[in-house]
Amino acid sequence: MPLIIGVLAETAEGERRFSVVPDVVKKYQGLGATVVLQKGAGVPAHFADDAFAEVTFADTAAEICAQADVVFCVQPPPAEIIDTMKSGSVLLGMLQPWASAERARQLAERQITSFALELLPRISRAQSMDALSSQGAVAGYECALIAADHSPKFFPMLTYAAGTIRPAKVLVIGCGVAGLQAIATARRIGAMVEAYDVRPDTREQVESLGAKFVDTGVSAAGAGGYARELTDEEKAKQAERLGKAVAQADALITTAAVPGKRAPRIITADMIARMKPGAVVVDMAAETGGNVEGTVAGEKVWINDVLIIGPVNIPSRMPVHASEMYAKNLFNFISPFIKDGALALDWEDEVMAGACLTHAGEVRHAGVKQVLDL
Amino acid sequence: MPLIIGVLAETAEGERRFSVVPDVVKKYQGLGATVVLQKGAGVPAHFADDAFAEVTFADTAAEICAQADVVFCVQPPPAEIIDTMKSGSVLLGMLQPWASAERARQLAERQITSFALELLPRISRAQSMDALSSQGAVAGYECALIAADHSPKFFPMLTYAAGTIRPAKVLVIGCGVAGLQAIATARRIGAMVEAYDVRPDTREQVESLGAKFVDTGVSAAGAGGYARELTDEEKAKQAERLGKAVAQADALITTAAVPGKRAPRIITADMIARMKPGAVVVDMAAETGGNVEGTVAGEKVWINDVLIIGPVNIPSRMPVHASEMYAKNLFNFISPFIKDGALALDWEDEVMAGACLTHAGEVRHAGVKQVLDL
Amino acid sequence: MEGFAALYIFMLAAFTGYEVISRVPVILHTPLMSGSNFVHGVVLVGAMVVLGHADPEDPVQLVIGFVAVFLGAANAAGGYVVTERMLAMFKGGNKKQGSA
Amino acid sequence: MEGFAALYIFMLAAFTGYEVISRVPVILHTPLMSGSNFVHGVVLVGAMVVLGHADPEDPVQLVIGFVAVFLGAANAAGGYVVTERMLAMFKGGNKKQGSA
Amino acid sequence: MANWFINASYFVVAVVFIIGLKAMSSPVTARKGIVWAGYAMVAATVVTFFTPGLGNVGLMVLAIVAGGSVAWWSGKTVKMTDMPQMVAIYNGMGGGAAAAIAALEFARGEVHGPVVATLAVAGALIGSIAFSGSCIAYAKLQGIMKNAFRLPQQNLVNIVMAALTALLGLVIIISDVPSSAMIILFFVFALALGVILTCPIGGADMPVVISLLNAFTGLAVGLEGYVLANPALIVAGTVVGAAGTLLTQLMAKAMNRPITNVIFTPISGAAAGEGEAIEGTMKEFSALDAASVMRYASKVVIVPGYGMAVAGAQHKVWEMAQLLEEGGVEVAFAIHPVAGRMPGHMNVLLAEAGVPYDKIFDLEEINAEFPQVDVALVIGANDVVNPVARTDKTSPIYGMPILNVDMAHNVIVVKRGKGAGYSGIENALFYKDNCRMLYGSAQEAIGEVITHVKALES
Amino acid sequence: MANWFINASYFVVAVVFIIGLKAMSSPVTARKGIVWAGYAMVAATVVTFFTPGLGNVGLMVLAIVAGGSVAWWSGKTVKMTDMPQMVAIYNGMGGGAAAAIAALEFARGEVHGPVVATLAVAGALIGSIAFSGSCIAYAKLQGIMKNAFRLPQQNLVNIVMAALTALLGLVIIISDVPSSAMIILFFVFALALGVILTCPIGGADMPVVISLLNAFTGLAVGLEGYVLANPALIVAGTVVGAAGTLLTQLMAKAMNRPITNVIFTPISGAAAGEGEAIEGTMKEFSALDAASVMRYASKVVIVPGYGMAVAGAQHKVWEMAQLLEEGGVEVAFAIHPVAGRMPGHMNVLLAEAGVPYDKIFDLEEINAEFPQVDVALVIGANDVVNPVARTDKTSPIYGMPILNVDMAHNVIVVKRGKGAGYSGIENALFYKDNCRMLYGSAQEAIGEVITHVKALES
Ligand SMILES: NC(=O)c1ccc[n+]([C@@H]2O[C@H](COP(=O)([O-])OP(=O)(O)OC[C@H]3O[C@@H](n4cnc5c(N)ncnc54)[C@H](OP(=O)(O)O)[C@@H]3O)[C@@H](O)[C@H]2O)c1
Ligand SMILES: NC(=O)c1ccc[n+]([C@@H]2O[C@H](COP(=O)([O-])OP(=O)(O)OC[C@H]3O[C@@H](n4cnc5c(N)ncnc54)[C@H](OP(=O)(O)O)[C@@H]3O)[C@@H](O)[C@H]2O)c1
Ligand SMILES: NC(=O)c1ccc[n+]([C@@H]2O[C@H](COP(=O)([O-])OP(=O)(O)OC[C@H]3O[C@@H](n4cnc5c(N)ncnc54)[C@H](O)[C@@H]3O)[C@@H](O)[C@H]2O)c1
Ligand SMILES: NC(=O)c1ccc[n+]([C@@H]2O[C@H](COP(=O)([O-])OP(=O)(O)OC[C@H]3O[C@@H](n4cnc5c(N)ncnc54)[C@H](O)[C@@H]3O)[C@@H](O)[C@H]2O)c1
Repeated sequence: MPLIIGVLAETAEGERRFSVVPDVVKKYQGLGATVVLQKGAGVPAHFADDAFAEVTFADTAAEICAQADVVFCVQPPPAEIIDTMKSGSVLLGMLQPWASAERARQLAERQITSFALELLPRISRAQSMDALSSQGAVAGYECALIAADHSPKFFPMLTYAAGTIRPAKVLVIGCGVAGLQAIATARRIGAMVEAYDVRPDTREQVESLGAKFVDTGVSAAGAGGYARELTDEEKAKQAERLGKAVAQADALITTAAVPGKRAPRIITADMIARMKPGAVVVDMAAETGGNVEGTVAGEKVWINDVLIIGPVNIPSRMPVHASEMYAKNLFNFISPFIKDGALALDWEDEVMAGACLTHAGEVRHAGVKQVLDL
Repeated sequence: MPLIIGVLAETAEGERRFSVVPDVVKKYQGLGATVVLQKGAGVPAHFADDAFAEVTFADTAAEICAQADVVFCVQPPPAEIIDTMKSGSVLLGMLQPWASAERARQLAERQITSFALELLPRISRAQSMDALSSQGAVAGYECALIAADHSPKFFPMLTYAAGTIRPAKVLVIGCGVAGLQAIATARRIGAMVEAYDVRPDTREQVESLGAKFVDTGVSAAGAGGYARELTDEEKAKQAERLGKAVAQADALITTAAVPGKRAPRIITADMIARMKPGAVVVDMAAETGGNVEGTVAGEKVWINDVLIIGPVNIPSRMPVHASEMYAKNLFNFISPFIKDGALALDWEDEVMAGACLTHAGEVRHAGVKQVLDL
Repeated sequence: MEGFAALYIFMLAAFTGYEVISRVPVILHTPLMSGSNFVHGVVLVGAMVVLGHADPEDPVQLVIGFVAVFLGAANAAGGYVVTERMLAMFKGGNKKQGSA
Repeated sequence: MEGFAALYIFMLAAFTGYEVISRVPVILHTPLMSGSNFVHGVVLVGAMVVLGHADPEDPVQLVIGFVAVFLGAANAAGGYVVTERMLAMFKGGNKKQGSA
Repeated sequence: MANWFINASYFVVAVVFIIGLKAMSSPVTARKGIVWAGYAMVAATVVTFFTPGLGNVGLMVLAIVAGGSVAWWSGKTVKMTDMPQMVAIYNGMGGGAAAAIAALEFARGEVHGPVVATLAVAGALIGSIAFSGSCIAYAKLQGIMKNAFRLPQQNLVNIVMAALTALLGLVIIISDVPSSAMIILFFVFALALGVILTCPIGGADMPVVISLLNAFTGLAVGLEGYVLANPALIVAGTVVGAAGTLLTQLMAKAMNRPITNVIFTPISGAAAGEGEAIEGTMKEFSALDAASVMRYASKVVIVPGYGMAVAGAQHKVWEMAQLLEEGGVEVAFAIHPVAGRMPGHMNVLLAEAGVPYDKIFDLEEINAEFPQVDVALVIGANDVVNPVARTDKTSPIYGMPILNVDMAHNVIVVKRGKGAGYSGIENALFYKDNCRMLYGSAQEAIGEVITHVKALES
Repeated sequence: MANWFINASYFVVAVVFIIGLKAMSSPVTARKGIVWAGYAMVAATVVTFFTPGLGNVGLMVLAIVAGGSVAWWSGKTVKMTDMPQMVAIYNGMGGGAAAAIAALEFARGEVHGPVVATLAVAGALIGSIAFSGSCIAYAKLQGIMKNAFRLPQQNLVNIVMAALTALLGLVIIISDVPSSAMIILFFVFALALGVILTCPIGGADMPVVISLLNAFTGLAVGLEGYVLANPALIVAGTVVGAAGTLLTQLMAKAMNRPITNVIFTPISGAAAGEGEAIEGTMKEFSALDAASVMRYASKVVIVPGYGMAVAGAQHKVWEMAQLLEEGGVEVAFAIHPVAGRMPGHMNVLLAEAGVPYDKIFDLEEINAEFPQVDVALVIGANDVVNPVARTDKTSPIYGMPILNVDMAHNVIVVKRGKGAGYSGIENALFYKDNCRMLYGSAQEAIGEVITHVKALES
């Protein structure tokens, strides 16, 4: 019997992405697997059921879980759905491993082999599976558009019959994947972009996109391409230098994050108070606590005359391409282990092993175990 | 006694623009005029009262009208406010001359000299006063952003670790001031842009922005830089050729207009039905009836899997710069006639005379008179 | 100025040779080498003159003269053919096919 | 080849002159004209030679010779000074002040 | 031995002259070139004193010191703007010297055989023309002679005079011992020929004429070199003759005046001194000229217009600007409020090309600066730089503020042809004295300019 | 009269040769150049038959027909790849002819006076070296002679041989009537000298050596021209001698091998035929080389990487691509999925530069094409073109798909120096045989390439 891949409809509110797209489904079929989709699950991402050829449709998630050897999701499925999964089956998605000890325990208990793409080792070979990067790119692009759309000013310079409008100043904080994309997009639209990150090697990267780097004299390079947390003293220094840049900005986009941790609070209420009337702040970290004091996740709040936007689940604003990218990430992750229509995991593979959350009844990932105290 | 310029707060719903900005107020003062503002009137455009130096504030519109020799507005003030204006005073703004015979009659009866910027002759010298152009530029830019923001796809091409996303196709219909700006903005963001207009000389202009022109073989060049209305046969031909381009577009932006008329209906429900799932339509002409069948002014409607957005009062989405541009247009219009702190209109001036709606008790503009049957 | 005339000719010819081919692109190095190889095939003319004045009775002279003319002719003919073939590659083919 | 030597020198010198200044920018037209004006100031040498061999008893010859040398010297000296002054403008001043 | 040494020295001198001339054809080495040539000249002069049997040394030294110091002093003190006439007069002196050499050789009866005689006569003729022609050129440029002066039937007169002079020359060549009268007559005619050839030529063409006379002198010197069997003269003279001829062509081309036009149908530029020329003509410019003028300017302002957009030339324009900046030129972009066909048209394009915002100025910011600008480069703009907007009340663009490029020292306009702008009216700018047209689609035209700017660097 | 006519013809021939050579130095006119020179050669040959007192005409015609037809036929039929050795051998023949002329003049006892004797001996020496050296070069390139062959103390042997030969030459010059034995010995030594000088030189340096020998032949011909008082030989020979010398320098520079290195410390390139060179070296390339190789390619694929972003070179790169396309070259851009430092990094930059989307291909679309690509131009990319990702399991980038630029015919890599990429590892590509490094920041390096591509057009 061939491998059955089951794809769940997303249940989280506002989630519009889907874990497969028609082209990728064809590839799975090419590898000899059977694909079972939940009915209408692709619709929020603008993939109607009839866009998928030769797949089986199931009415409920439970129906899928009952038969699937491998289950795909975008966000972690609710506990009651996990409960319906076959023991020994594989769950693959962005499982938010740091968020819930309960879920990890449940997955382990039910003998589910679960892979969380957030845990993927960031080595060269794994880049094509890196959902954090792909979704980060979507988010960065969207944040720049949100900022431009909400700004009461033009981003580009514009000379018109009665005068000249100077280009807007955009400040981007956090120059990871999303931050860089936001820089590039804001620059494209025509803004003058400044950017800041604690990791010093981002300077060259920022400059390679034609933006200016704000130098605060604080460095926080951590291991594995991530940033470490800053000391209080460093934070103060950073805050002071940043304050100036913030006060000049017409739009501020913050994307700073420390993996597995609450987002660093970088922009204080005081800094916001010094911003120009009509300035716009887009806080991409709103979901994990926000880089900006006063951000409310999922809402737009006015503080004085400054608009603070705390968008959540940003990639869902662009579901077609976000889904396509995500689906390819999943495919690149799992396909090397699908041989002749059967799944053959290789625990020697550092990427696969590294992304494993639970297997054979135990929580495998050391970092998660430690943080969640398992 | 010096000339008193009164600036009204806007009362129309969603109107956030303001007819003066601090810099321009200073210029009026430099010409010897006194400026009276309605309290808090600049706030929606992010100009707090204290941003204006040395101006008088009045609590109500009536208070302003009672003293002002010249009254500025963005949208035409309500009838009851017009009633409070001094006889012989001047009203200047975008008075929507074609919209209401009543208002024209009222202005004439009250012996108000009113200038509607929509009537401005489109000659070289008048370009710096042309509010239709300046506000059109704002609208075009915003429409492109709205389309990008609402599209479930990336506009630019993007090669990422797991594949390549092809650039979105954007189709712009109507290549006047706003259409060209939309083309430029969409191109900047990275889309492949096609455009169409009935006026054949727009082809070169479209191409000068790096976009492609959709050739339908229909020409509708009219007098004075405006377009004439099309015959039914022409419309059919246009529709057929356009249909193809529409079906391929990921985003469609329509800006076609015929001055003083209802917006031409260019995109039929049938064309919309053939669009891709997830396609986005931004109909800039929504306010005047829409270029797209199914547009609802001020709303977003889904037809099948196509989102049709009918934004209204688009320049108000960007009030800071829209106000700045508008304020400068007004200034360029009226300042030549302010001498030594007094107003001296020159009826020999073709621009001024051409923009005049009512004067000395009569409706002056021949075109308006004819259309409104006055 | 007798001897000096020769020297001047030498100097000026050297200058001319040098100037004439300065700024030659790499791609032409080999063809140009071949072309100049052909040009010194004019040694044939000298060879003809000496053979023409060789003592018809002296076989040594005739042999040397024959060799000289033979070599000179080969230089000229071979140099031409080879250069011509190399340069045929530049036969317009690759030139502007339409300006941007 | 006697007469021809002169012809060859003439031909080669002409070639050299032509090649040497091909591709000269407009901005140098005037200085270069002035510079070549200086170079033909070498006529002074010829003038000296003829004056040197003029009959010291014949005032006509002396006068013509004197004029020749005078003019030649003026050509040389004036040509030099003027050219030098023009070219002083190019004294590095405007060169790369920092590469992009 | 002395002879050998002198000849060897002359040889070296000739080589150095050639190298020096070569060096002078690039801005970078030009100065070295003249210095080398200077040393060579001194060496040649000193060596010549060792010529066996040289007499009249005192007189010679006197002549050298007198001629040299007068010229040196005048060359040093003259104003920079008066340079051209100085070049002319020094050149004329060279021609005069060559003619004098021939005269003296005839006087000494040292000219033997038809070949040498022909060379001597030719040298004398050309040298004389160079001498008298240069004197006229000097007089005109110095303002001593005001008007271009045209005889009735000028061209016919020229031909007749030339024929007569040639005839005289021929007589001298064939007569074994020509009479002094004949020789004097010949020189008179030759000098007169120079005068009447140069008289009708207008001030604007003078540089070309001077260059031509310079080539003449070179040739004359070369010819006299043959007469004297002096290789230094032969080589230096011929090289200058050839180089000067090429240079004359280049200059004529740069001014868009075929060389025959200069001599036979002169424009009476001198007339411009009196009646103010209101109309003017459109003057063409080559890409090389544009490149040179901008490369050695200190401030260039670029004014883009709709034509740049149509040509899609923005990337090229910015590349050119960067090249100029690398060369130390200050470059700014001036955007007119309504350049192009939509608000911000130029902004979009310049941003696309990557022009940084701080190089872009609007009309109000930059208009006052134009009088200090060396070159205003107008690329496909038309209406927005049309001065009639300031002056002509009847014009449809009257009252529109324009970029005052006409106030810059030089204006270069890039456009495809005589096409009008959006408003469809003629542009008075194009006819101004300080304006030059660089025809071509902006993309290609600027591309060519780039090539030349680069060539100027190397 | 016949003499005068012949001399005049020679004069014209010399002029045409010079013009032809000049034409040959530009790709556009090169073909015309050789054709002109060909006509001149025929004219010179024909005219020579009219030399007064010319005997042995039958033998002469026979020699011409024999030599000419053998060479013509072999030149026509040889494979394109064997061209270099043909150039070598024809050149050698020219040198041989010059030497033979000298030999015959000595045999006829026609060499009089120390100056002429010196010239004749010098010509004979240089011609002989050119002859035997060219034969060796031919043998090596043709594969007849496999190994570079080095004597112990090669340089010393060279010097001793050269000294001996020179000594013999001196003896001939001073002895009034040199003995035949002496002359034969001299030629034997001269020929041997050519052999031992050329033997140790490796295959890679051969083009430079051939060019040098070519200049030698030119010089020899020029010298024999003096002996025969034949100006056509003098001028053509000298011009070629000078041009060939310059050309040799240019070639040596293009190969980054100082000319002295070529002769005195040869790289034994021939050895590469045996043991497979696994390591290889990084070979530098000049901007001019890169320009030429790309300009005459039919397909170029550009691979941008993070370095292009750092340098901000995108506009220049696109400009270069456009220039190449104008020249008829097909240009594509290949973007690796993770080139740069963020998804779409290269897209953003290329879009900024205005590269149209249809010229941009991703890895999957283009990887199969590289074997058909003439030139892959890698600009500031490193990891994404590192073949170890395919082969070395221990490498941190193992398993990452890469752009297979190493499969293109030629690879040119633009980077500043030896800097590693993001992953910090060495790149095996740079050491491959078909890879050349163009060092410099991308902006400047590509700028230079552009200059040269343009120069190739004009
Ligand atoms: N900015 C706005 O919002 C707006 C809107 C509507 C109208 N306008 C009007 O548009 C005009 C703008 O002025 P402008 O100076 O920018 O443009 P313009 O006056 O229209 O002149 C454009 C010039 O560019 C030249 N040109 C066209 N294609 C070219 C090419 N490929 N290469 C080189 N040159 C080319 C044309 O001459 P050749 O044919 O000889 O080459 C033409 O004279 C004003 O009159 C303004 O009132 C502006
Ligand atoms: N795309 C993504 O999303 C992403 C994100 C994170 C990491 N990465 C990693 O980044 C790497 C991308 O590979 P890549 O090939 O684009 O870049 P790369 O491997 O980082 O190599 C860049 C090369 O450019 C050269 N360079 C730097 N500045 C230059 C300049 N001004 N001019 C010319 N050359 C210059 C450097 O050599 P010199 O110093 O010698 O000049 C260096 O070798 C991959 O390893 C990928 O895994 C990608
Ligand atoms: N090896 C690979 O191939 C690979 C793959 C993907 C990403 N990466 C690297 O990892 C980096 C981080 O990736 P990410 O986008 O997922 O990061 P992230 O989302 O975890 O963090 C976003 C950014 O916030 C910054 N940040 C954290 N604290 C901050 C503070 N207090 N102030 C300012 N900035 C702060 C971080 O430095 C980081 O750049 C990327 O830039 C990339 O270079 C490498
Ligand atoms: N003289 C001046 O200096 C000056 C000043 C401002 C504008 N203008 C010109 O006037 C033109 C129009 O200005 P606008 O933006 O106010 O126009 P608009 O808003 O009235 O119309 C927008 C566009 O819709 C097009 N259109 C009308 N019917 C159409 C149909 N059925 N199908 C497709 N397109 C249709 C029109 O051709 C026009 O281009 C501008 O392009 C500009 O060139 C000139």
